[in-house]
Amino acid sequence: MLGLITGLIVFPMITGVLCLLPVFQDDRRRNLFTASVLGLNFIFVLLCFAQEGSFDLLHLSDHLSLRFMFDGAGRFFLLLAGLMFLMVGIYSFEYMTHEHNRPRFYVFYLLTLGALNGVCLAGNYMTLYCFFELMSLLSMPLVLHSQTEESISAAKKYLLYSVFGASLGLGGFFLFTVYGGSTNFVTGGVIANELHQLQLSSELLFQRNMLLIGAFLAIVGFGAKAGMMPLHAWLPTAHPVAPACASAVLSGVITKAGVLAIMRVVYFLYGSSFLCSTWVQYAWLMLILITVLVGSTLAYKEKILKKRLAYSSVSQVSYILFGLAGLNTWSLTGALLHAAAHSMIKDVLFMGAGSIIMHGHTERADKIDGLGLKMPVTFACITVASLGLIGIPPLFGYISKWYLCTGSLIAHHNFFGWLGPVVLLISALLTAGYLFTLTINGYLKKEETESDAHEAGFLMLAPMLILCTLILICGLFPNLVTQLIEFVNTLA
Amino acid sequence: MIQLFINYYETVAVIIFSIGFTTMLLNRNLIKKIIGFNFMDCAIYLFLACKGYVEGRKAPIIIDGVQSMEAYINPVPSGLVLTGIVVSVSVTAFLLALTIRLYYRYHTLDIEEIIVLSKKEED
Amino acid sequence: MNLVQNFPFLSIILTLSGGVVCSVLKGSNARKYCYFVLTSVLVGSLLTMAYVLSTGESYVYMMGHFPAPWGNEIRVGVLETIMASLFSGIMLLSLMGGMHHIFEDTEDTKSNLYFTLVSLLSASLLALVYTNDLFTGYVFVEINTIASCALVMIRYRSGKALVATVRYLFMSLLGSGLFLIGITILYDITGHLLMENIAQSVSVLFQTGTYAFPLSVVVVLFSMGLAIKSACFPFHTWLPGAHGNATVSSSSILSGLVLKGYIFLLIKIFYRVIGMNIIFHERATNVLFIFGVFAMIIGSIKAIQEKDLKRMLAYSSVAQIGYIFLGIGLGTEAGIAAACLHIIVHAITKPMLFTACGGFMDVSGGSKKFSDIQGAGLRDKLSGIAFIVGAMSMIGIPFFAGFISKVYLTTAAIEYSSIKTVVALAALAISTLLNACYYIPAMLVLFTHPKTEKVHTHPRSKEMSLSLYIFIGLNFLMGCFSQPIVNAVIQGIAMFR
Amino acid sequence: MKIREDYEQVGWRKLIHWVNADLQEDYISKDHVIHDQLHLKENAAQEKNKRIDELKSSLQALAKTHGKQWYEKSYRIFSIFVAVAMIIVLLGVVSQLPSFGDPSNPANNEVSERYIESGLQETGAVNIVAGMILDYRAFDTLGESHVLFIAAVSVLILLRMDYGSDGKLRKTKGIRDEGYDRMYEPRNDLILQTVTRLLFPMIVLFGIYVILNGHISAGGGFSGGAIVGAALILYNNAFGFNKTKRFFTYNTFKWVSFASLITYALLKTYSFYTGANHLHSGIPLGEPGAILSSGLILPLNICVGCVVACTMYTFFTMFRKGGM
Amino acid sequence: MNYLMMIAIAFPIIWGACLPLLHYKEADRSSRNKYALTGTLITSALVLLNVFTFKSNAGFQLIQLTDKMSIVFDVDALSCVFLCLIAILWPLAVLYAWEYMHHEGKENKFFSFYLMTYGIVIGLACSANLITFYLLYECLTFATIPLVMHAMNRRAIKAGRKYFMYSIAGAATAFVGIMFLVNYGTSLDFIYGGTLDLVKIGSQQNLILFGYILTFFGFGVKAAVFPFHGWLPSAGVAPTPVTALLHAVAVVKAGVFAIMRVTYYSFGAAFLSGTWAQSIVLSFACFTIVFGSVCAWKQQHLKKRFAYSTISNLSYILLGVGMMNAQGLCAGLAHMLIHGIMKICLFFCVGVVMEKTHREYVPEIEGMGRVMPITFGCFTIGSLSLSGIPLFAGFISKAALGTAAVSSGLPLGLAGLCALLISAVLTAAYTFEIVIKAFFPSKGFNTRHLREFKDPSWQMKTPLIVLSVLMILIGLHGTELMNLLSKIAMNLM
Repeated sequence: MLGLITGLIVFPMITGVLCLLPVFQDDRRRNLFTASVLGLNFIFVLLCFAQEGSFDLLHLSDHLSLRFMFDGAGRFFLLLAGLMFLMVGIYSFEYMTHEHNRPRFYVFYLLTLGALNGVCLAGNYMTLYCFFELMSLLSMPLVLHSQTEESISAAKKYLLYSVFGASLGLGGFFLFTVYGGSTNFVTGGVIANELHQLQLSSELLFQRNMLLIGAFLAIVGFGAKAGMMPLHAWLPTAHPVAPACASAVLSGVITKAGVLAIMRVVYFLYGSSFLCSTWVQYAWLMLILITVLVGSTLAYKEKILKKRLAYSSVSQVSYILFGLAGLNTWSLTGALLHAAAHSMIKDVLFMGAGSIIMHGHTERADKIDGLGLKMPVTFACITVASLGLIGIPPLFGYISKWYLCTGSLIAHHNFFGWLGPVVLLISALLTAGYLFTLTINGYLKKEETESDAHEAGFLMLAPMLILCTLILICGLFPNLVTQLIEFVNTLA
Repeated sequence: MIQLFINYYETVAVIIFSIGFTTMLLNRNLIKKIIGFNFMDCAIYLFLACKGYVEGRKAPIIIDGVQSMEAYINPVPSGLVLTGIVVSVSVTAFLLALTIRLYYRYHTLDIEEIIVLSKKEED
Repeated sequence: MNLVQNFPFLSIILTLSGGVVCSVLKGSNARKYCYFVLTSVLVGSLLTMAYVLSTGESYVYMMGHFPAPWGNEIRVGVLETIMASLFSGIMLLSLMGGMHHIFEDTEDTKSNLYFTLVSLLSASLLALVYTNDLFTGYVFVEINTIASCALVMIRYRSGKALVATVRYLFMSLLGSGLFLIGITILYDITGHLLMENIAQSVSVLFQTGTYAFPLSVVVVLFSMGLAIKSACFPFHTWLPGAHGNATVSSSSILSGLVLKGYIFLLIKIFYRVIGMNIIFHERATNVLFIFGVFAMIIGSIKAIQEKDLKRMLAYSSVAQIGYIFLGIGLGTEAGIAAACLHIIVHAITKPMLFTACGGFMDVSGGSKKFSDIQGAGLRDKLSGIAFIVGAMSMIGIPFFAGFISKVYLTTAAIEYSSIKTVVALAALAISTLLNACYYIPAMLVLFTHPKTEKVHTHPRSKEMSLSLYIFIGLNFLMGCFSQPIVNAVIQGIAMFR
Repeated sequence: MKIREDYEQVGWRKLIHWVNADLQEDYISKDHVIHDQLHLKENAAQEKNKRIDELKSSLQALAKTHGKQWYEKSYRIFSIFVAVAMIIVLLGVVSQLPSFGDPSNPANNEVSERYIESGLQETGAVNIVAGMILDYRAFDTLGESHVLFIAAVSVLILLRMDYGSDGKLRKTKGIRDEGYDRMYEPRNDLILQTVTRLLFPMIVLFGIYVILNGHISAGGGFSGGAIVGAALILYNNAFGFNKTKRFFTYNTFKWVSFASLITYALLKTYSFYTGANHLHSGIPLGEPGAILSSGLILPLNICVGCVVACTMYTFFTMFRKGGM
Repeated sequence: MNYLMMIAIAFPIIWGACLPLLHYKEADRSSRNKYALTGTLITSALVLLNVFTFKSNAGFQLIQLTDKMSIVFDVDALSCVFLCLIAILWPLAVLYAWEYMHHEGKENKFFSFYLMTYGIVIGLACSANLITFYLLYECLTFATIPLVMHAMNRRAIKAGRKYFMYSIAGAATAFVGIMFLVNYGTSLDFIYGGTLDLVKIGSQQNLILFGYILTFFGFGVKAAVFPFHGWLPSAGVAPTPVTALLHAVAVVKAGVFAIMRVTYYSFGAAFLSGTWAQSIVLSFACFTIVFGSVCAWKQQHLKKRFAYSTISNLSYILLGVGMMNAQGLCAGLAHMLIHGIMKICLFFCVGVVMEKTHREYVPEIEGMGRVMPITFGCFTIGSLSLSGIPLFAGFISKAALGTAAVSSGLPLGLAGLCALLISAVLTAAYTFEIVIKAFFPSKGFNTRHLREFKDPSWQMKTPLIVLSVLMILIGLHGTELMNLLSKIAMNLM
């Protein structure tokens, strides 16, 4: 058990630091080294599928300790993260050629991977909070990599938003330790198992209210990372300035860490039965629906390509949260499916955007007319990904949306039951609006100015193609993924 | 009110006392202040002297062996007045000496002016 | 009658005749004789104090063959002997402290007259402390007034001293005028001049309610008269000029002792003649309390604005008198004990500050301005240390004398527990801060190196160093081992009735 | 380029930018430009303070002169108010005091009764007041004569012309030289001199008579001394300082007052000491009415007489010339 | 044992006093530095010996002032915590001061007062009753004045005077508060649970609470509570060892220690909990926390920024103390210790920057991270710990404070929690702003004029490294520390 933990968390961190050594100044040798590390990490992820159980690594103080746990949710997100980091890693070898001080990028790239693995494996609230903070700290240099004025201030803003979110989470942690008891994650929720009589008795009303406030704080806090409404403002500023591979990882995987954190808190601490049909759930649902709408409308209006994708990931991640907020098995499976789908699709889209910027020499969405002819493969992948995202049946996106809608209709929390699917459909239309324009402009429009745009290199195209095929496969045979997440019915 | 007319000595003494007190306070001229002081003291001694007087009795010098209480007035106030007068004399002498000294130096008797001159003189 | 019991009377006669003897002696012989007189009075009072403490109750000394209401009488208790020994001791030390200044300021032919004034002044102070008869009190108040005005006037070469003397004399005469008319009215309604008899008849009058209005007017006259003489707040305008421009030893004696003599007489009249319950009924203590609070605040504020070290110390005396009147204003026994304690503490500290100021004037060309005495503390180390000790004790830092009296004042205020407590506590806190506001900058000026190097005009005389050492010793003694003195004062107050 | 103060303002605007989610630019700084900007700002602030101080001092000067007139008027009104208030209060007191001349006043109690009834026996003095001030309440009178003495001393300090230790006259500002006193009056005025030659012995004799008979009839040391003093002053006026210097100089004053006061004190100490310690003081009272009667009162009267006479004369000479 | 304690107090004062007498000249600076360091090390050894062999109520009476008041010294559990803090940090500060004071001048005066302050602070920690405490509290002000006014230029004297006026005003108000205890308390000694005799108080409960509030704001001046915090930023003008040690550790912690003593050992937490006095204390603490952080974020001068951060962190401790229960006290003690270490490390880094590059303003330290890696490395660790990131010391005390605040159940407790969180974010803001600016200079930034700056000599580096390691160690192994402190807070030691 300890070996796997070191392998997953400590190994990427150490190798990350090693990248600074002079021996890795040469690009080729360093790319090989990072590729091997990412591969190893993916193998470790596969290994830990055989593991089960949890243990305490270190006792910080009487009720604070570093605890790690291997369970279904953790494994699922580990796999997701490992896969995405590998793909984007390969993509970045070629993309980073036109960026400066590359070793520093890869140092923080691997460190972030280590922290992310830590978040997935966290066994209690404190460890989750610790790695959550480390991840936001280590991913901040990725954002300010280009070191322009905007990137530095965007990085500062990103850092402060996530630290504020984390501190709200810490507030939730304090409330929980005082009123809830031990913060170790237990499937089905600590409160739900031990203190079920809480919902009934009146004189414990004060304690119940405190716990509800704690839950809401944690949700809004960790929601910051997932781009939920009140603290979403950092995403549209941070992603455009970061290099494409960084923003791919950021919106594709690190937002999913936020989702995981909320899932841990809601399902493994409080328990869905405790939070079901309380004001916390309704407020949460309201926030999600607003984010979905706002995200897609802003994305529709946005001209800069990367900013548009950033807004779209704001709204798509709220889809996943909508599933979490449903508090029943159906919507939970929908959420996890959509998490997988969205990370794959968003990575493809960002990689496509990266290659357009690098080889198409344009950042704006309205200036890519006719590029499709020059860069056919990139635009093909983009079209496949956008179709998946909108939810066209054969692709992966459709199944998750279907689960989400059915889950919310079944649970029908008063008027949210029907309002949720309506909002999802409207935003799906908007998504179509802002994604199809890319493919249409790319392919059908003629290019006014003669530009020396050319197709991206093999290293950039390979990961996009692999991911597109994955989207297709999962779309066709969804039960591959649902087997991975059958731990869900133990939770809700 | 009638009592005021019965003790008319004390009334007069008190009025002179207040006038003396205020001239001493009010006036800017040193000599007038000293006069005010003497007013005040004489008024007090008048007040004190008439305290001892008893109707129809004579001064307390024993004449032909008569030593009964009813024959003579109360000797204590007159003793005190005697002491008081000497005090006023000596204080007035001291005040006048000071006034002469100040006049030689500042050639004015107005205390406010003297103060201003002494402040200017020093810096 | 034990021999020791005669010492108080003998000390008064000795000092009186000492004055007369000094007038005929030469300057330096007069100095020696005056030292002899003061030391013998000090030793006498200490012995009497020991005797009275041993017997534990005060005794009455009949002057002449006839008992009290007819002849004169002095009453000797623990508190009186403490005050007597304090006054004579501090007088001796102040004289030693400012000796070479006296000979510089006065003419050669007239320096012996200075010692006449000093011994007569000490005689009047002793008489004020011991007397048990109001009119004797008035006579010695008059001696005190003339002697203290003469002490200020001794530097008649400087115009400012003359002006200050005139203003001081006129204000004092106003005070004694009111005091005398108070005695007369009191004599008229009670028929007695002796304190015990007056007390009995006043209590009878108070019960029956006859002469109620004259009685309250008498109380007002006494308190206003003695307040004017002891420079209480509204009537303090003469004090800075007088104490600021007198010679060093005169200002020490004036601010250390003369003001306290009158306050002690006021305490005696309030406590013994009229009785605290009547005073309480007459609200006189509230008036004094308010005057005290104002004195503390405004005295310190004026001291902050002063540019001249001596005038600053004079204004600080106004503030300290405010502390004492605050103690009396509380009206309780603890309040009066705290007031007496503060009398002792201020008598120890202020003369030391004035002597130190004299030392600074020596080393900075005789000027008192802050601009001239910069760095004087470094040039004359002992005066510097004395000034620091004095300042610390005035601010009320533990280990120094000031702290003890502040402690007892505050506890007295807290025990009183009415609106007065809050006002008293606020006043104490604010005035401590204000004290710091003018003592600390003064110390900063004294201890920063001056721009131009000052000529060292006068090697410090041995007498002055001795007096400064004794003063500092006294301050620490009072600061650290004050318990016996405090017990004696409380016992004295209890016996004072 | 933004200097530090702008940067601070930007800091707050950052808060607002976060709401609408876009932040154009941040602080741009090149190496040392900020450093001197900050110090520039500091000394600008110093100049401003200096100007404020000048303004304030001129304002105070203006207020002072204006304040003077206002102070004058208010002082006058205030003192009239004090006078009226005092009169009203004291009249109120007088109206409640025991009535004048009424035998049953509290003052006529056992104290004055003993003075009158047994005064003759105890002090031997026919004049009870003299007996009271020189025997019963002798301590007051002791203090009394010292008040006179201290007044004389202070007048001496103030007005006496200062002779340096080498005997030469030290010129002090304002005190005129010896001859000035005769500027306006004729010297050796014949009428005055002849009248003085006749009257001087009479007055001195009368003065001595009053002093000696102090305990028998009205009078006593103080009044007798005043008369002798007046005689001396008359003599000086008539014959000038050179003549009076023959028998009365500063030394005589010094030693006469010293001798009389010391004897006074010694006599009284003896009588107080014996009284306090209940010893029998063997001073004969003599039979009342005779000159040598009533124990110590006679010698005390003589001493007081001498002191008063010398002091009166000294006052006159000091005011007249500042020297004997 | 009690003689040992007396030696520990007297030794540094004598050692410091006779330093100027040895007339070290400019040339043999190293021998004077060694002299000072040996003195400090011996004292620290004595203090630690004292702490580990202490058995309480073996008091040592120096002088009997009056019947109720006497100067008594006695080491008890609470003073051990404070003693350990100063015993560890003082030698580091002296070592740091070796090189720093080289360009400040007047080192004799500096080191002598530095050592004397050490003795006085030890005395303060071990004083057994309120009067000794008040006396040493005043001496502390006097001993620190020359240190604050070290540079003797106009600004230093102004700052010194301001500091002095604030302290004297605070001491005066505290004195008045103490007098309530003299009158209404059974004795002035520090006994856990307070020494008020409730019989005598009877109805005047509000008067006593008024007294407590006076004492709180009196000692609060030194603990930089909101209305009286003015002196701390302006005292930044003093040399860094002074600001680091005194205004981050000794003087301000003395203020907080005083409030702990008064609240738990004189007035008694039981008497105060639930009263309006407690709500005043808590509301002021919460406001100062937020106020301090906001001012720090807005402030551009490096030292002033961390001075404001000290103001807000001190109110963290006051928040813990204000809970009036053992858990609150334990959290307060933890934060006192940990904040002392964090803040002194940050001040040292700022000191190195100011001494080496003579730059004082935040915008001017662009790109220095690469040139001075060790300094800014320790600075990053310090800032991480200050903003309460887990695995660093700051998180432990923040967690303890948070749980204490919430578990007290008071509405103000929750307000305290919000203040804690907001100030954590603001701390992150103003510390990481410096870290980002140092390590990631903006694109067009030329680093030619930074070439001549480099890391300081070993004397300055060792304290930094030692402190950073200490922070990480406590961060990882906080359990024993927290158990020890909670036992002390429950008065079981």
